[in-house]
Amino acid sequence: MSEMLFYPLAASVCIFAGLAVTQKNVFHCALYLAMVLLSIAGIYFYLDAPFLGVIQILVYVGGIITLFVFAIKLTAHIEDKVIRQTSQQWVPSLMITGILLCVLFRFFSQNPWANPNLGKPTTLAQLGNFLMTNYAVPFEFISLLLLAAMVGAIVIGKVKK
Amino acid sequence: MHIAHYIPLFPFLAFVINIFVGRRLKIGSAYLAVGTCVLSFLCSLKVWQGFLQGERSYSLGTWLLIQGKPLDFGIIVDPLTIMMLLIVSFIGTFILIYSIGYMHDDPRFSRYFAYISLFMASMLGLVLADNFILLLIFWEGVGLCSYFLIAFWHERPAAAKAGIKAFVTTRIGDTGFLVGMLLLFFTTGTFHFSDFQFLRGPEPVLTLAAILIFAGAIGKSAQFPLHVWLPDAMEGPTPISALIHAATMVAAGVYLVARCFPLFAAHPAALQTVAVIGGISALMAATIAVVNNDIKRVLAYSTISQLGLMMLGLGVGGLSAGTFHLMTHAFFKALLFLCAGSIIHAVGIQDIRQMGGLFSKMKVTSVTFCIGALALAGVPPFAGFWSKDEILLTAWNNHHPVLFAVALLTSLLTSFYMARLIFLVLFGKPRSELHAHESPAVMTIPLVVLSVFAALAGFIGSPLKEATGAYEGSQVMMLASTMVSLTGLGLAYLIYIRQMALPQSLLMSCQGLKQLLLNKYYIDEIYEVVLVKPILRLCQGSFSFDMKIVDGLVNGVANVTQFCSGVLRRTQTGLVQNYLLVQVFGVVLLIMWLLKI
Amino acid sequence: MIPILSTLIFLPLLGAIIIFCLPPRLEKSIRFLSLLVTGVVLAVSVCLVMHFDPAVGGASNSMQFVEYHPWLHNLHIWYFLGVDGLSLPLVFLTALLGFLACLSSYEIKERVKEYFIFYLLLMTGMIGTFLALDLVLFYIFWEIVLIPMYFLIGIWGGPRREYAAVKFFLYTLAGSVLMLLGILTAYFLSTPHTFNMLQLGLSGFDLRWQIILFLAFFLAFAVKVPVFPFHTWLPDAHVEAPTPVSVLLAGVLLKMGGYGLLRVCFPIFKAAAFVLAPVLAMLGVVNIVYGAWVAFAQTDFKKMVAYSSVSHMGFVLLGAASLTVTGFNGALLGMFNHGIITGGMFLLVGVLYTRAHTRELNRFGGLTNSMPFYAFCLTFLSLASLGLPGLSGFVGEFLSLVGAFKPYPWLVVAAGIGLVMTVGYFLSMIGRVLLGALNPKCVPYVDMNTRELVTIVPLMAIVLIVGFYPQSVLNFQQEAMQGLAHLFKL
Amino acid sequence: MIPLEHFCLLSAFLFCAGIYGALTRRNAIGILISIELILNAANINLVAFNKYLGTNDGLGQAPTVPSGQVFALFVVAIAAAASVVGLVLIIAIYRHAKSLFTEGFHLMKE
Repeated sequence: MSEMLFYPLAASVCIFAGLAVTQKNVFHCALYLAMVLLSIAGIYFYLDAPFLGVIQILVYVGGIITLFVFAIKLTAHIEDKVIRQTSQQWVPSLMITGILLCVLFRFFSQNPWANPNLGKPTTLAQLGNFLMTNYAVPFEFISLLLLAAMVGAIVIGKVKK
Repeated sequence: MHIAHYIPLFPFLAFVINIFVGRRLKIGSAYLAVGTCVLSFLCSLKVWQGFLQGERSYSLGTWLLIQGKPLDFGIIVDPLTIMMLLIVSFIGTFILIYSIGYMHDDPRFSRYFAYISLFMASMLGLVLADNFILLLIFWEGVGLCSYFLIAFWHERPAAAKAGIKAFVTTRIGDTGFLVGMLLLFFTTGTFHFSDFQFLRGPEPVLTLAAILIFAGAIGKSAQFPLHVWLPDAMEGPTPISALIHAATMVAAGVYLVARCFPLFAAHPAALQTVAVIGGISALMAATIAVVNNDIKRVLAYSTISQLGLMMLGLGVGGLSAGTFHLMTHAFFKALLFLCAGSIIHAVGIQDIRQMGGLFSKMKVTSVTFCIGALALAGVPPFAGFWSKDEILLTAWNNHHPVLFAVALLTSLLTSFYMARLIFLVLFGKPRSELHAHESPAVMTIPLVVLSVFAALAGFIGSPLKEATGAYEGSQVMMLASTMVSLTGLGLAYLIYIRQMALPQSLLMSCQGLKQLLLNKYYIDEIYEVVLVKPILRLCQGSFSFDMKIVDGLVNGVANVTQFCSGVLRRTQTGLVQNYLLVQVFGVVLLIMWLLKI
Repeated sequence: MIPILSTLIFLPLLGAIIIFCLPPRLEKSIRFLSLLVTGVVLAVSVCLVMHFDPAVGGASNSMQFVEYHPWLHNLHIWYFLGVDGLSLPLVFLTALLGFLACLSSYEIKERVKEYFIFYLLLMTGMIGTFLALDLVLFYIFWEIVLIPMYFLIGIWGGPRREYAAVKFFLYTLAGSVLMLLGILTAYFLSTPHTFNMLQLGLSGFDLRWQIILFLAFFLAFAVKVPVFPFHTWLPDAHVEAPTPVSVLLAGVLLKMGGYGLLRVCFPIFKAAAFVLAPVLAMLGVVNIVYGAWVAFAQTDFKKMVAYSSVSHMGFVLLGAASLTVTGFNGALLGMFNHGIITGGMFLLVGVLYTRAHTRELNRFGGLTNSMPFYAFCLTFLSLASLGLPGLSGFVGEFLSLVGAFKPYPWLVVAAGIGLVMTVGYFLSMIGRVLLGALNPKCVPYVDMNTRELVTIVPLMAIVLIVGFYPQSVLNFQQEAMQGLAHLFKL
Repeated sequence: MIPLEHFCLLSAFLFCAGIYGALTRRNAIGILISIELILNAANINLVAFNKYLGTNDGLGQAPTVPSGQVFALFVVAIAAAASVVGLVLIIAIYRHAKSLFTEGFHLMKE
């Protein structure tokens, strides 16, 4: 993957993220979010993390975005599209996020990073082995967590008779 | 044996009985008061006789511990005290007898005699006290009784106001007296009068102390700055004016100066102020008395003038002259007031312009009135002449020409206004239809007795003479003072009986002066504007200051806290995103601070 | 022998508990019981006075009837009670006024049970404050006084009672918080950590700390004494409090401030007292003159007497600030006399209030005819209050002035002006109430009944006795004042 | 080679966009979308740092320890769980309050 491919992906991430945050129609936002996630998956591939990229596409774009679409459709409201979607405090929040952005940009541009020492890209086997040995305990917890989330979602979502 | 301290106890006993059971005693309370007064008089005679056999002052016991030193009270027995004791109890007895007649139809008859007995007790006590504190106790007691008695007919607001005015004015003088007493105590270390003869040369501090003590005397004897209360004190019943505001209480100031004479003598500056104040009051009061039209007010101003003369006599160094005049003045001034009382009792009005030709209707009162007037005017055989002559003599011999002139002018004016009083009230044709009848016997007998004394008191001579060696009367001085008195009488005769044109026109010309004198030099009004009004405004101001500023501050603190809590409450909007915004803002600041950007 | 001081303090508390158990409808028995309790307290205090040996003196062992038991041992807090020349007159004053005010509490009609419970609690607090010699115990009793007084003013008071009660409470509490800080710092600064007042007096603090602690304590007491800037709670509290409560408020609570000054501030922080004495004297004179001025402009009877109390306590402050034996004697005697006189005055105001239901001076006039006894008592107490020589008011003021004359002659002159003003407003009050033509509205007033007379006559008797023979009270307090002044002789 | 800063800048931008979204979106789901953005910004950093600073022997020979990627994995899992629960809550609120405007949710205030 050539370096040249990174920049367009980064640009698309930024654009779609901007759109996802400012568009009036929530459905479109969800789609823009999907585009952002896809571009990020691309970046993962560039960063020698193919497995993560795939997971990103599968879980995020496939799972979570579809969930969002379902939620949006369930709560769709006729006059939603017409009313202004940003709350009246968008000016102060814009200012604050602007300040935050400048601060981070200055920080990152100022400090000289150590010269990158690239190791061999990890293969999937190494990843799996690493996952099962060092991170066995968190792995189990994650499954427990996901189970709890599922049960919770079902209980809350149940329509009371 | 010591009986002097029983003298004030008898009237005090009468006071206690009268105040509690007086109402039931009715006339009995009057007899009780007179009886105790007579008892005191007899005891005074006994004390006088004891004094002649050599008994002296004695102590009663410790009253208080001050600065570790015991302060004990005692009784002083010396010629001055005995003279005062005799005068007070003698005149008091007759005035009490007189007031039985004067007050017999008054609803609060017994209370009147209760207050008079209390007054007698405090006055006698004042004279017997041997140190400043005991004197101050009775001094205020006397002031208190004068307050009660001036405001005796308290239905009349004027009487109530006059009572308060008297008490407050004397109290101003007493504050000076208190400070002077403390100053004296801290320099000489004693309150007792007996320690004055150990005083060495004049010290500035002691001079100030003497002047401050004299301030107390000014307040009580109604001298120049603090004299405003005496004319208003005439609101009280006339026997009170006779007893308190002529013979005894006002003389307390002169008694005080006489008692502390060694202190004053050691400080010529203080003596000088006494003389000057005396002179001013004498002249000023005499001029006012000339034009005043109320019979009691004329006598009141004449009292102020004669007291000024006594102070002048003391001020020029004549202890015997001053005290002698005090004695004679007590007699004839009491007599004059009682005559005025019986005239008012008979006629009902006090304005001399409406009186006239009373001589034929009220024989005894008129005769005694004339005797008293002549004595006051200083016509030779009568008492006033001898004592006034001695004052003039002392003033002349001690090289005080100005004060001598003032004294002479005062005696001229005195004889003039007394003559004016006689001619307007007794002689001439009655100016308005008055059915005057002679007062009952109970009132006229005291008049006769007092008139006898007013006539003969002069020959007794000053009781302190042998003590201080008074000058023998020089014939020239006697002649001069007689001439002055007679010219005064003659002038008044020409104006009021003969209505001569020349003196009339003379009188008419100085209308402006007349107006000034009529309004008593506007002193009352000046005090009102300069002192009373600003003080009232000050109090009102301080009260509003207290309410607004000090209270305001306190309530202000409460309001500020309430306001702040109000503001803080509004920040809790309830919207999640506001809180998030504040949080993010906090994080941003934290980051900036951590990264030191 | 029985712990006489503890019985004196906790007897009212016992009474309060008994009343607490009684049903509220037994009003008559509640009144009688509380009267009995206060009567016994008075009797105990009288026999305390009898057994008190005036000769015992000197700085160290001046305390008598001492009770010294460990209380919170690990905090070095001792249950330390004692009485000496300084606290004896005030304890007797509290017991006497307590009894008389209880007697005059018969006009309280509603919620009698709570009233007397708070009343007896108040008694406990007051007596405790005068007897406690351990700073913490002193502070506890100081606070105990606050709560019942707040309720007494707040519930049975006049129209603006809540405002007055809250103001009183916050004012005093603010002061006492400072005192608490002072107590704690004194505890930690003193070498053998102790709260005991006598030991604290011996352990020397350095001047800077002494001044800070003196000011802390002084502010707490200044609120109670009412010194000039902190006095605005007094008129409101007095106007709104019912008569018996305002008798106690004026008669005793003001003395707790003065007592605190003489017991805590002066002996423990000697050097600071030296330095700050002129300031105290200045404040005293401001109190006298300012109190007199404001009292002059009052139209409300009780407010006028309240401001006259401010003026009187100014003399106490001036006497204490003179740091001389006579000055201290004048201060303590001044407090005792002021308690008796102002207590009597408030009882008289109460008598008039029960008849006229108003305190506006202009509404009255010419009462001497319809109420001769009342006129006599009011005149007598007003004269005592304006310092007529021969009555007790004069003796206290005279001693304070003599004491203060040496160090501050000019202040005594200013106090003299205050005296003249005092005469002015008292006489104008008498003029408006008693003299003048009989006000038609006041015709139906009947003279004082026996119960009211019984409350007033003992006070007038004491005023006369102390006025004519002050040595009777003075020799009780002579030794204690000698010891106190001895500290400042060096 | 793309310098590491670029990745950091990218994730910073994504993060700020997410924050802005969370602060201003009036629609609850909009907020959730913004949160997803924030989480992904974190992921990018994790993976990028893992790649650039992977080995600990400094020579580039030893295999990089894939801790960054594993961490990213977990983040994705948790993000999934979070958004599931979030969405269900929103639906419950919607069913109750009939509207998704954040201004409406201030029951806590009273």
